[in-house]
Amino acid sequence: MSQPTAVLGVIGSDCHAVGNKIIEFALSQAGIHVVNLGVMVSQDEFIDAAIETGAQAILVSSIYGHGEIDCNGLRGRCMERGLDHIVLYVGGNLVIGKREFGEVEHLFKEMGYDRVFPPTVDLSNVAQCLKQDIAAAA
Amino acid sequence: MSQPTAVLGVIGSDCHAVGNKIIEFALSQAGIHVVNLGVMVSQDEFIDAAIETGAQAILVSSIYGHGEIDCNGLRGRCMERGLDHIVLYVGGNLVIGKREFGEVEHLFKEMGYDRVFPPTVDLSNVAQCLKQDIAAAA
Amino acid sequence: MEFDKKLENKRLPLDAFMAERNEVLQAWPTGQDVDFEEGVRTQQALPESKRFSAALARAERDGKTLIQPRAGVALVDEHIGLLRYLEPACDLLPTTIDAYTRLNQYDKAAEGIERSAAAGTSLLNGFPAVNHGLAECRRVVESLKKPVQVRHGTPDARLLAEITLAAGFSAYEGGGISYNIPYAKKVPLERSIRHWQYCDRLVGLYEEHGVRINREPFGPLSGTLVPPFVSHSVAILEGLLALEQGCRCITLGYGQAGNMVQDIAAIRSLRELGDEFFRAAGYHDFQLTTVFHQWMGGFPENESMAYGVIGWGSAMAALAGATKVIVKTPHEAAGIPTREANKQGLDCTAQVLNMVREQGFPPSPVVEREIEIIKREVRAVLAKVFELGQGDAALGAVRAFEAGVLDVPFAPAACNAGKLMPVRDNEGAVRVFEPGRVPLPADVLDYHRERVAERARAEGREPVFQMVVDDIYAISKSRLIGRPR
Amino acid sequence: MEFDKKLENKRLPLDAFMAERNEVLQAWPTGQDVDFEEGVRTQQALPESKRFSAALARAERDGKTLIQPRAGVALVDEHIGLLRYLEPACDLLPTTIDAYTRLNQYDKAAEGIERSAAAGTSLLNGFPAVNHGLAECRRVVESLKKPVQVRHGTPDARLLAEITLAAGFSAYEGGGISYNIPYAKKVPLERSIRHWQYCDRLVGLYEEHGVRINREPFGPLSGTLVPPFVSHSVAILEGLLALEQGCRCITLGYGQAGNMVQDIAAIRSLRELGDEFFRAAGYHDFQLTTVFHQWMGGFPENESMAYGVIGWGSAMAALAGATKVIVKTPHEAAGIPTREANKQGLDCTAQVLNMVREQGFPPSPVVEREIEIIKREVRAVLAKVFELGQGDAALGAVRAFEAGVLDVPFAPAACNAGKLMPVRDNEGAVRVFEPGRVPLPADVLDYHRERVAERARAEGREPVFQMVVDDIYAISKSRLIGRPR
Ligand code: B12
Ligand code: B12
Repeated sequence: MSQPTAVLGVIGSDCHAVGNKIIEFALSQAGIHVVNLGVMVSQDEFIDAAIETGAQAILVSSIYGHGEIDCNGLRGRCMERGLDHIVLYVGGNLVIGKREFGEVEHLFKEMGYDRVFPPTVDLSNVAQCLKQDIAAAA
Repeated sequence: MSQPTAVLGVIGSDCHAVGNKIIEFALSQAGIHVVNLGVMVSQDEFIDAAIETGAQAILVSSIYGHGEIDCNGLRGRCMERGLDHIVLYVGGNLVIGKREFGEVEHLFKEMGYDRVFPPTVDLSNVAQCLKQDIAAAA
Repeated sequence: MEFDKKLENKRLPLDAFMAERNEVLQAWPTGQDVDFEEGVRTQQALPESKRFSAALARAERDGKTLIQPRAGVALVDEHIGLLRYLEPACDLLPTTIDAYTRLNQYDKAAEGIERSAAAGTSLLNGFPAVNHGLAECRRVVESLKKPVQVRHGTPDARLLAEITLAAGFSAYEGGGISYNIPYAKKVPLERSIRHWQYCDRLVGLYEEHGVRINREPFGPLSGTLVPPFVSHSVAILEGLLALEQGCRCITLGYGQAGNMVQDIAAIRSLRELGDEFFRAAGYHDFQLTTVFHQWMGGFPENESMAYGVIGWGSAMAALAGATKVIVKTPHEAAGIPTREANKQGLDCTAQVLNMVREQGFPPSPVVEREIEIIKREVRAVLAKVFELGQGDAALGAVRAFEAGVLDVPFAPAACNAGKLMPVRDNEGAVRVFEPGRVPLPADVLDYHRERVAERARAEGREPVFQMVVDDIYAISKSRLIGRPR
Repeated sequence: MEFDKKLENKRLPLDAFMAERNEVLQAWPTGQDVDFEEGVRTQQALPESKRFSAALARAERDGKTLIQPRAGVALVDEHIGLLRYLEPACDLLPTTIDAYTRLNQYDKAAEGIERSAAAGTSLLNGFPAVNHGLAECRRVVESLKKPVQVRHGTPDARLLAEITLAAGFSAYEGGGISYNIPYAKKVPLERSIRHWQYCDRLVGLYEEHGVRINREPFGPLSGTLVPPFVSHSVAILEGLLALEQGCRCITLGYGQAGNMVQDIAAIRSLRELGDEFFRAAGYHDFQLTTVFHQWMGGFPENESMAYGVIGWGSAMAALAGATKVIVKTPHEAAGIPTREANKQGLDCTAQVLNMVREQGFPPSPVVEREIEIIKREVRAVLAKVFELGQGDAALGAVRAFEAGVLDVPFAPAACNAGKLMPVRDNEGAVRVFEPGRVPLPADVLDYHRERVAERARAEGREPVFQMVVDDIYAISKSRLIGRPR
């Protein structure tokens, strides 16, 4: 199989740049081709980049707390734009305040994300999952 | 009314001496005659001293956590020895562990203590109460 | 609107300011309610106890470090409730603005307000002051007994300033550099500096009407391994820009690095450098104070460990002699704190400050050396900035970022070079491992390299990016230095 | 039993020790199970990872400060559960003994065990090791992976030592002075010293059989405004007494005062003085380490504030370079901590240690001066002790307490003069305000008085007992120094 490609970015009006740079570094090291859009990325920018680069996955970060608002609807727009099987991950400090991760995971899975990650996730595990999920979706 | 007299001490096998010295200082300053037995005082020593000095009150400290065991039965013994109207106060870290003060207060009132104090009590208030309670009991 | 004239560090002429002001106040309907004269009266009616500048002056005089939280929620009554809850546990109050408002997305903020009202809990990460408008903002100030500051991260904060200052907020955080580089992606630096000249000019106008508003450049920048000289250079430039517009009460800020000697040297050098540069530029009549931010990078998730970070930061704020300290909470790693968690951070901080406050940090040649190094770094960088700007601080700042002379690590802004790479040395001080195009004196750079090499030797590995990554995670993983395991 | 011979600091002869031992083991039925040879085998079978002395040696080598909690409950399985819960969060484990056992009231301890079993929760303030006996104590050690120490406060700790050391505990806290003066009321000092010579001789016997048991005099004494020289003098005397009986692994302790300079100087001087006095007495083959106790006086009730106290203490332990730190918990002011609260104290401490550990405290003349003062104080006091004892440390200690030459503030023991009155100076260091009959050098005493007078001037009041009372409450009321309000 050729090198998997993933689009990466921090959604909405979120300026948190540090985690983004580290995710790019870690996934690249794990052999994933990362198209990094950086911070403050709109839903359409994610989709445009995925179409343009033929990415098999979109990795959304939301750190600043507006995740509930910003992340909603991305799965639907992906479908509309023909990205029927694209793998969607989301991670970060997804909601306002300290909440049970189980609840948060449920909320974002309902929105159509395949996997939901807390800030403390180990990125080498993420790379593993991503390769498997991409292979499974293909 | 003549100067009220109170017997003071730390009950049981308890060695905590600092609070005891401060209570003596504070109550004396407030005009109470304090007979201080210091630390490691048995129930009988409290009663003996009260009888000997004609004290109107016994102030029991328990700091080290064995208060539930050590303080039990003092009211009964006072009655047996003829101290029918003596004012009984107890204060300190009365039980093992951090517990709702309301609960602790109830427990020690059930044992026959007239007033129950947490470690954070303001000693000038205690002096006030003590004078009133002694006057009321007379 | 774009500007006719080239950017320069010169006081905005009143007529141009007034013309611009009309536009600013039309950007969102709530702008219409703002009346400057009324704002001055509101400010003048504030009791001394609610004036930020007065509280800072008192603290300086008494050698006290004041405590300030961050706090802001979507709805006004909830926001007032939150601040009232925190008020007894702190000296200075904040109003932290939400991220939509920071980017002038008032329509999205409106949506956030609605959804928050419906959900019965704040779905915004701050208080959308512009949407709530003048009267509601005034209600916030009126409901409180202590001075309140606007804390945000807004490249174009003109309307926000108009509304909140007219409402009686007596301190305003930010600056054209510090609220762009870490907070924005595509805002040109000329533009944010120019917009902040407006804010500073507004504060200057209040000053001219007898109302002192405190101005605080945002010290910590990206909050992540920022070497002191980088943030000091930015802070001093923003101080100069503010002074030129007539601001007189300046608080320079710094985010804790974690190494004691470096942090103490940083606050001391910041104060002395501020004084030095402001006077050299011809300003003499100013009130200068400092603020120490408890660790601004990633926190440990374990709340007891977070308390450890907060405690250590509090001790440094007191030992360094900062005028105020901005406090983190045990919820930091997780999300916006509950009011209870917020108060917990304040209580922990107060205890440490109260235990440390009266203790002087004993004189030490090691601290003196660190102060000297920071001063030489800042002087070298700022000399180049002025050279590039042909003597002009505003122009110099823009050109220095273009040239990579000013360079903030891990910042999202496109106008930031991102070539400078910091890393901790063997004692945890933040050093420069790759200077990019930042013009540090050769011997100072050698010193940095030697300190980093010492650590590299101790760890038996090269100072590559993995070491930086390890340092970024370190504190959240209960370490100061990201050693290999 | 009383002793035929006059007390002296001489190794107990084996036959006398053995005769006494028969009596000791009969004091409570569980004593019968103890067999020394089997104890040696149990100890020898311990893996390196469970040996206290080995952990201390490693820490010294690596410049690390180890973390140890206090913990003990009434029932064995609950106690094991508690220690297992804490084990991952600390380096060294304790078994804190209940107060009845400490006073050899094994019948009361038995009642406490019964009532605890009935109540389903511990009604004792520690683990009654003697009542549980050898096999159960061994089960405790066997259930754990890290070294375990007995921590108590027992004037006559002979039977406790026999049982716990035979069970595999590899460290034993206490001493004839430090476990009498703060912990007892009417126990003559001769007697407790003599009983501790027994404990030390037992440890010495293990040492002679190739088993190193760590011995730790209890540093903090009454935990309340104890000037460093007072606790240092006691610690060094107990070190000398232990060495004479054949102990070789000594940890000298100190309880945090709260002033940074004084605390750092205290740990440094303690180590150096220990070395100085032990060598001067002719001992050369010993392993010396230090322990720093986080604030041992009254804590704030507010848990966040307690975290502040814990954090500041942790920082001092690391900066002072103590070999280990004994940790408090956010429940300190209230009562015996839950296991969760106990772990919270450890986590907070670990975070601070890990952030501070690699930082050296910068050299400073002020710290050096404080070290010199403490050294001169201790030398003056111990010179007088030896003079009174005609060269004998044991006899000297007894006579020095009689004479008020050794004097511990706020101690309950009748044999303690209680004339020395400490108070904080204007920076929070603990100074002597009324020396009683403690023979400090005149210029040192002047120094103390001048520092106290400086504070008195700052507060506009005389240094009377109210000032001391204010200092006792200060930390629990969120201050280091008890200023008038
Ligand atoms: C540094 C920082 C800042 C810096 C950011 C500088 C910059 N441009 O990068 C500054 C000071 C500018 C800042 C600003 C703000 N911040 Co901030 N900030 C932090 C802080 C302290 C550390 C973030 C960080 O860099 N961590 C280190 C990196 C390595 O970790 P990370 O960001 O979590 O990313 C990792 C994981 O989340 C995960 N991950 C992330 N995304 C994804 C996606 C996938 C698919 C996967 C698998 C994994 C994954 O992997 C990443 C790498 O390990 C956090 C709190 C914390 N974590 O301790 C708050 C925090 C994120 N900030 C917060 C907020 C609210 C703000 C502000 C809105 C101000 C405010 N109201 O307080 C503004 C943002 C304005 C805006 N427009 O975005 C909140 C978010 C609250 C919430 N979610 O409830 C936090 C949690 C603090 C708090 N407790 O209140 N912040
Ligand atoms: C200093 C101290 C010690 C010193 C005591 C030195 C001495 N001889 O005095 C040392 C280190 C020796 C010590 C030993 C022990 N201690 Co201790 N100690 C403390 C500590 C830190 C401070 C106590 C103090 O001096 N406070 C200052 C004074 C001014 O306050 P106070 O004692 O509370 O007294 C005031 C009030 O309680 C009140 N008050 C008290 N009695 C009364 C009575 C009346 C009528 C009224 C109105 C008011 C009143 O007024 C006093 C003056 O303001 C406390 C925890 C804390 N408070 O932070 C633990 C603490 C009291 N100790 C505790 C324990 C368990 C012990 C030990 C058993 C060891 C162990 N297992 O940990 C041994 C005791 C052995 C024995 N035989 O008694 C526990 C008690 C636990 C519980 N109740 O659940 C505490 C709470 C710590 C804890 N959280 O575990 N201790």
